[in-house]
This record gives sequence, C-alpha cells and structure tokens, in this order.
Amino acid sequence: MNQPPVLDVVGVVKRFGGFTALDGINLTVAPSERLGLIGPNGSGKTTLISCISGSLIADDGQVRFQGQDITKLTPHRRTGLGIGRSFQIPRPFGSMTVAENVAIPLEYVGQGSRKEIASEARDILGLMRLDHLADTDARALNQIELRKLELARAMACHPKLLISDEAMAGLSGNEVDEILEILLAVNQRGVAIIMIEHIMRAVMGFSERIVVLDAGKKIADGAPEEIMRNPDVERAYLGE
Amino acid sequence: MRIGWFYPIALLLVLGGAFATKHVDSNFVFYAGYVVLQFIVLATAWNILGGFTGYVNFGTAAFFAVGAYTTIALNKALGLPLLAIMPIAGIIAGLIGLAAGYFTLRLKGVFFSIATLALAVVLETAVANWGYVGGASGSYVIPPAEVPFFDNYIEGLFSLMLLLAVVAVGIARYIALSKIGRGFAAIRDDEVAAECMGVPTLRLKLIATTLSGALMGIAGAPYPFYVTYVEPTSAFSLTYAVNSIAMPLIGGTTTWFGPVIGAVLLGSLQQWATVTISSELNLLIVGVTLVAFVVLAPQGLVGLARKLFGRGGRTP
Amino acid sequence: MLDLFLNAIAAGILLGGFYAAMTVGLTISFGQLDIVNIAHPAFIVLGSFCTFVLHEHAGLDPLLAGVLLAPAFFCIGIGVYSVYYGSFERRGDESLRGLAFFFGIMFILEVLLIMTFGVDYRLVETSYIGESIKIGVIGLPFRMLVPFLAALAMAGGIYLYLSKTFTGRAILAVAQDRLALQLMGADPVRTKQIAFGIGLGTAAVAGSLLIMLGPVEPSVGRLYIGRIFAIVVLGGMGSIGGTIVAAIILGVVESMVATFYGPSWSPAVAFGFLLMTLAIRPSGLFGR
Amino acid sequence: MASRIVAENLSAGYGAVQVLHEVSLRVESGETVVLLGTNGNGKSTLIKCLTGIIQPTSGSIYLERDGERINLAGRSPQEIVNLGVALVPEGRRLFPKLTVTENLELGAFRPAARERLKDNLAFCFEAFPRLAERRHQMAGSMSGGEQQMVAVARAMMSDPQVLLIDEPSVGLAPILVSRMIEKIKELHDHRALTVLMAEQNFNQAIKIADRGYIIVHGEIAFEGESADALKNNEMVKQLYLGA
Repeated sequence: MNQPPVLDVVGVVKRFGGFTALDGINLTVAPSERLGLIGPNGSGKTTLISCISGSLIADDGQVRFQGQDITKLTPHRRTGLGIGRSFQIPRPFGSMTVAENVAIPLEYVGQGSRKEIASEARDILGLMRLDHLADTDARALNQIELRKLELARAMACHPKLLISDEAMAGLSGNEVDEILEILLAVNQRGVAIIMIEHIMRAVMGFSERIVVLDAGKKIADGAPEEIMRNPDVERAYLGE
Repeated sequence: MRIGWFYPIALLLVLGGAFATKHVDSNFVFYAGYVVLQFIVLATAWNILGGFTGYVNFGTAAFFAVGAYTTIALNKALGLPLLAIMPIAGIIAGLIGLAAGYFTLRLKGVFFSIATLALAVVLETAVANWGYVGGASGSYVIPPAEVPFFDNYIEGLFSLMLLLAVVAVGIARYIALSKIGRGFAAIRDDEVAAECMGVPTLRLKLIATTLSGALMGIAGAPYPFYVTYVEPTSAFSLTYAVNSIAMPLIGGTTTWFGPVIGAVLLGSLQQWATVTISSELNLLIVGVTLVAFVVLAPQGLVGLARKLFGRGGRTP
Repeated sequence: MLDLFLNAIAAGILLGGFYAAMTVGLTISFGQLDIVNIAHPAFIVLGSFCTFVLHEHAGLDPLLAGVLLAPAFFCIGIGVYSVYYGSFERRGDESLRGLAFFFGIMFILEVLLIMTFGVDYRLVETSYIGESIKIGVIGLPFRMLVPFLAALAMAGGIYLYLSKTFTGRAILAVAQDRLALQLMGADPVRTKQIAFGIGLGTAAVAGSLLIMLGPVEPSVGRLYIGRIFAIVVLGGMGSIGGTIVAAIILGVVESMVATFYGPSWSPAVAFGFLLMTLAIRPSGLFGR
Repeated sequence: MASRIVAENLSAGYGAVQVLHEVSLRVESGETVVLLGTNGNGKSTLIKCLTGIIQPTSGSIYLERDGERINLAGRSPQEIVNLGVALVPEGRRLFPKLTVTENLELGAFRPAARERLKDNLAFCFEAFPRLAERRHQMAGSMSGGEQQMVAVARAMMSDPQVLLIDEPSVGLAPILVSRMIEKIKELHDHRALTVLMAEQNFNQAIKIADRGYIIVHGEIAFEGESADALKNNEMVKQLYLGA
C-alpha cells in the first residue's frame, strides 16, 4: 500500500434536488487492487462511480486519478486517462457488430493502425470468451453476452482502473463464476478493479478490500473478513 | 493502400458525364440532371449530420441560400468567377453550421433542429431586406458567354455539379468508413456510452454540423448561374429542406449510398412529374412519401433490402 | 416621443397576448409532453383558412368559428398523436423520424393550402375589426384587443383545466414519470392523446385570431416557428403562466424594435431571443 | 372490506434472464407480510408482477375482494390500481416538478377515490405533518426521507385496500428508516390495510410483520409464520452477508 493510489476520491458530495445521494465520500484505490463496493440499494454506489467516470459532476470535493485532478473533466477525457467502466444496464452500440463495438474505444483511446486494432479486439474478445460472436450484431446478444461485451468495451479503453457496475446481476451461478474468472484475468494484467455487486459470495471472494456505503456515507472500509464482522455493516443490511 | 472500386467508378462517372455533354444534344437532360445531382449533394450533406449522428437539420434551405447569395454578392462586388466563389460559400455556410451547433448541441438535440428552422426564416428576412443583392424582388445574374471546354454554360454547370456530387458522396463514404464515421455511429446509437468509450462527442457533432453546412453552401453557390434570376423565396424554398430530409429517409440514413438512392429516385420522379403534373401536386407527393416512409419503412429502402436478404441476424 | 413609446408598449403587450394564444398549445405538446410538434404553426394557419371559409360562406364571426373548429382540431390531434405514438414514441424513435414526421405534416398542410387557396393573402372583415378605443394617448385597435382578450381567456381556461381537474394534473405529470402515472391509475397514452388534442384545439382558436389580426397566406406559419418555440423555452417549458409572460416580453421587445428600428427586423428579434434563451438559460426564465 | 392476494407458481424475468422461479405466496386480509432478501434476489420483480408492471411468464395472481376472485395477471398497472391495490414503488418515483399537494392529488386519480380527495388529503397531512408544512414545495427539491413520505401518502390517496411497498428504506439514514416503518404500521392499523412490503432491512421489517417470506435467487427459501420464526432463523445472516 505504499504505492501512490491510482484513484483518490476526497470528500465528494452529490445532490439531486433535495436528496443527498453522496455525502462526503473518501475513497482510495491502489494500483492493481481489487476493491469491492457494496451497500444496500440506493446507498449511492452508482452515483459514486458516475462521479468517478464523469457521467455526473460532483457538487463538492475532488476526484484525482494518478495524481491529476479530474473532478470536472468530460467522460471521454477520463476514459483517455485510463478509467474504463461497464454499465449496469448494458448500452451496446446496437447498429454495430461485437467486434466493432470493441473497436470504438480502441480507436479513440489507443493509437494503433486498423490492423493492430483488429488484432487487439480479437485478443480482448478472446479474454472475454466472446471471440465466436465477433461478427454478430450487438443487438442480437443475450444477457450474459451483453455483460461480457460491456466488460470487453471497458477493457478496450486500456484502463488502469476498471469499474464493473453490477456485471453479474441476474446471471446464473455458472455465469457469475465465468465473469469472476474474466475479471481476475483482467486484474492479473495489472488493472485495478472496483466491483459493485449485490451477490455477496462473488464480491467477498473477489475483493482484497471492501468499502461499504449506506445512505450516501461510507460506513466501513477494510478486508472482507473484517467487513463481515463489522456491526455497522450488519446494521446497514439487516437493520437495527 | 488498395485503391478499391469506388474511386475508379467515380472518375469514370465524371468523365462519362463530361463526355455526354459533347454527344447529347438535348439541353433538357442537363437542366434536369443538374437538379437531380444537386439533390444528391444536399441529401448527402444532410445525411452526414442527420443520418450518421442522428441530429436533424431543418435548415437545408438556409445553408443552400447562403451559398447562392454568396455567389451573387461576390460576383457583383468583385466579379469573382464561380470556381473561386464556391470554396468561400462553403466556408461561410460551414461557419454558420458550426455556430448553430455550438449554441445548441450541448442541450437536447431538438433545440438544434428548432434553431435551424428559425435560422432559415431569419436569413430569408435578412436577405429580403438587403438591397445590394436585390432584396425581396431578387436579382439577375448573367452567366458567362463562354465556358472553356464546354459548348454552353449549362453543360459546364452540369459537369461541375456532377463533380461536386461525386466529391460529396466520396466524402460521405470516406467518413462512413473512417474513425470519424464510426464515432458518429456510436453517437447515434448511444451518446452516453460513446462518451464513456472515449469518443469526444461534442467535437464530432460540431465537425458534422460544419461539414454538412459547408457542403450545402457549396451546392448552392452555382444556383444563381443555373436559374440566372434569384429571389429569396425561391432560394430559401422549403422544398430544399423537405427533399434533403425525405431523400435520405427514403433511401436509408445509416449508409453513404442511402441518400444517393433516395435522391436519384425522388429527384428523377420530380423532374419527370413537373413536366406532367402541377408543381404543387409534385411537392405533395414528396411530403406524403416522406411521412409514409418514416411511419411504414423506418429504415428506408436499404433497410427493406436488408430485411429481404436477411442481414443482421445471428451468425451461427 | 413618449406617445410613441407608450403606444409601442401597449401594442407589444397586445401582440404578446396573441403570441401566447399561438404558443399555449405548444406549451402543452412540447413543454409538457416532450413532443416536438413543429407542425403547430401550420395547424394554426389551417385554422385561419378554416375560419376564413366559415366566415366567407356561413357568415360566422371569426372568433366563434375558431371556437367551433376547436373540437374538430381536438380530434385531429388525437389521431396525429396516435400515429406518432405507434410509429415513433413506442419504438423510442422520436428524435430523428418523429421530427421528420411532423416536418412532413407541416409541409403537406402548407402544400394542401396552396393547392386549395393559392398563394394569395386572405382576410376576414367584421364590424368590430376596424374599430379602436383610445385611453389617453394610447390607441388600442380592436383587431389586436380582441385576440389579446381571447388569448388570455383561453390560456386562463387551460391553466384552470390543468391544475383543477384530474386529467389536467395527469397531463402535467405524464412526461415526468410515465410508470408512476400508471400507478396513479391513469393511462399515459390516453392522457397524452387528450393533451395533444387540446394543444391542437388551441391552434384552431389561434388561427382565427391570426386571420383577425391581418391577412394570412399558406406559408405564413413558418414565420412564427422561431417565435413560439422561443416563448415555450423562455416560459419554462410547460408553464402556462411563464408562457404568457414570455410571450408578452417578446411582443413588447418586437414592438419596440419595429417602432424604433423598422418592422423588417422583427423576425431577427425572435431568433435572437431563441438563441439567447438556449445559450444562456435553457431552463427558461420561469422553469418550475 | 376484505382483500387478500394469492400468487401461485409465478415465474417471471427480463428478456432471457429468468428472475422468479415458481414463487407462491399469499397475503391475507389485514395482514402485514414482509418479503425479505438482499438485492438481486427477485423481491422487486415479484412486486412488479403483482402490480402489472411486468407480466409473469407463467403462474397466476388473484385478488380476492369480498369473496370475488379477480385475476390480476395480464392487467395493466392502471387497471390493478383501480381495483384498490396501490404501490409505493422502489425509488419513490414522485413527479419531481409538481408540488407535494399536486403529487397527492394525482394519487386520488382513481375514480373510486376522487370524491374522498379532501378527507384523504387531510388524513395524509395529519399522518405526515411535515408534508403539510411543505405542501407547496416541488417534490424533487425535498430530502430523501420527505420524498418517501410523499410516496407513501400518494399511494394512500387512492384509498387502497391493499398496499404494496417496495423497499421503503432505499437511500434513507437508519433513523428515518425506523420512523418510516413505524408509520407504515400506523397506517395499516388506522385503515385496516392489507400490506405487502418488500424490504432488505431485515430487523426493521420484521418489527411490523405478521408473517414473512425470505426470497433467495428467485425462490422462496423460507416461509416464517410469525415474526419470531423469522427472527430466529439461522439462514438470515448467512444470506445477507455471505457469512
């Protein structure tokens, strides 16, 4: 943990009208760390990663990525710096094939020639076990394939930090394992990962560290075993 | 790099057209052909923004007329020849496109559409009040008596418009097959996802509005020489807008050749129909065709053909 | 000079009231339902010509004709929205093809009117149109005063309908959360049909006011597109009160410009208004 | 007026993902039944099935009202609301640009509730004095807790016999959660409501429960015939925290 953090979130606040979705969140992620972000429904997880990836701009506080202040940058600039995200509800480019979907970030974030892009797209699709569907129209995919495409596209942004927003919700046990294996393989390549997940088995097994949000506040931050013993976390989930 | 089939065919088309001027005697062919080609340019230009990125420009007539009136003004003031005026017309119309996009595209897309619609009205009023270019009563342009290489100026204009059409379609095709075009398609499919995948969406949209506007302006520049008498109501006629929208939607908006198909079909039909039926009925047909296609065949003829040949399904 | 100034203001207020009548239907369809009905001014012109026919051939008072036409326009509105819903809104295809659809309708209406009536200007004459009353130095011509009062009455009626009836409240809510409205027991499609119908109904009345104000030709609607969209946006996208205030502001500014710089600049004022509104304050002056 | 809800062998999902597998449950007239489980297990999907927001792929849903048996499957949300079944949806789903009063008035859209609008409005303002103070405020500008009050009050405005509540605790601080839960009990007692509440906050939910179901991976994993039976269940902690 003595390396400088790849991501440093300081006192981030986000309000929607009168509703405070994030109330001064602090969060750091070390290079190639696996971080689980959990919390009851509506606790602010998706809002937080939107402030990190740029689809929302924090009302207050600061987001730093590799030491650079990115609080107010547009999403595509952040992507260019190395933040990749998947969407909770898949948002494929419906008029394109799977390979073309992956090529978009490769082309706009990377610098490669058409040939290099094509071969890298193949690599990524291979990693995601989507290579057999490379020439299929994205709108013809099923749920698990769409989730994998989301991750594949996020990987194609050449991220140093990958944010996986509920990539496993609604999937079967085997499918969850498959996504977990993929994410581990991604992590092995030195990519830090923030995993948002409701499936406890998955997130507890995957993460080196867990951060728990409740009602827009961070209530716990520690190793999975600690978190499970933490009375505040139990209270957040089970109530008092 | 491979040359591919497009450029040789394009070259052949231009040469063939120029060759035809030497061997076809009927001027009607060139008068009618000019209009169809002009619609190919306008439809293609509209589609670079509307079809590729999904933002609707209602102001084709405004950009077209900017080109036409640039010619009138510069021809009168400096006596510049058409070929020198065309790039200037493109720059002016392109800047107007850029400004309209810059002010409205950060908001919801419909505001851009509304702004272009209002732009047409305001520019028309401005021109109608501008005495130097003839005001509301219009002005005459005297075409040059001699045109190098051609027997008469209409053949020259026809060949020029043919070249322009080929260049415009070439640009649209180049974009469609390039990084920019893939970025456009990403914006059209899902702008939020595109932005998160590193696509600079605002910049790309501004490129589209500028380029689209510039091509429309260039297409309008030769217009005064074609009609020889220009007045605001004809230069700003809504028929340019409705045609440039109807043609891509009929052909198919997501490809570079959809607008060409639509322009050739609808343009030729109109040229044929103006001879046989009244011009109002003619316009009514365009309007009804537009509405019928958007309601019944939303992907246009290209989409219908694809459905017929079953592309887009799942490859086993 | 002061006389001129006061008269310009008075004329602007009256003009603004008339603009409000033209806009209030769009405030509902665009502001509240999110339907970009750019054919609205074309329907207003259709209303003008229907008024003209009823006045010419049946001798009806133009305002009465407008009111009688409103139910027919209401029904047209239900039909238009049903097609729009089935073809675009349900498929999520409003932004490109939905816009082109209304543009096509606008064009068709204009061409049909040209085919039926030619491109000449038409007007209506009634006993009161030529009159005017004088208050001090200010002259208020009836041909502007009547549209102004009719506009206020119509806008007021719609305001009451929207805030005091159950269907009216559902109209205010439908664009905000469709599912939540279903959970209140209301049918969103039905609600939007009614709302869009009302929007077009106002176009009939506005059309009769338009032809009362001055002669009308088939393509005159286009001149108002920039104005009425600017008013909807400036008025806060869906607020009836905001629409009236924004319309009067535009009317006064236009009237001042026309008085002191010449009437040929009026359309430019509206466009400047629209651009300024979009660039500086897209939520409008009176956003809720 | 007695109303009970019976669902048998419900299966449902979104596209290719099947979320509910043959779920059966019943809510007797006047009962408060809680549907427990962490997110992603199918609580919301079940509630959405009962209110017509999504249609089940198989199985049946009946509302029994004074001996009359009404099939709910295949009906739209608005039809179901008109039968006297109100839903407080997940995420509240207020009309943010309408005032508190306007939101509540919309709650009374159902023809059967219109004539009682005044009484019900007074009742809601009495139950939630905070809302009476803020009746002219835009709903979107209110805090999370206040918004949840509006959502519950708005559902009450339709004069329901059956009240379904989906995750009332979402996004609320703990103290507000417990107040909201108590308020739901109070409304239940006052109006003799039949209540089905989906909630992940276990200890809060069972405070007011007569009975409950724990739903795991789209199946009923445990059926507790009393609050105590739920409380003493070993399964709960394991399910919730993966311990």
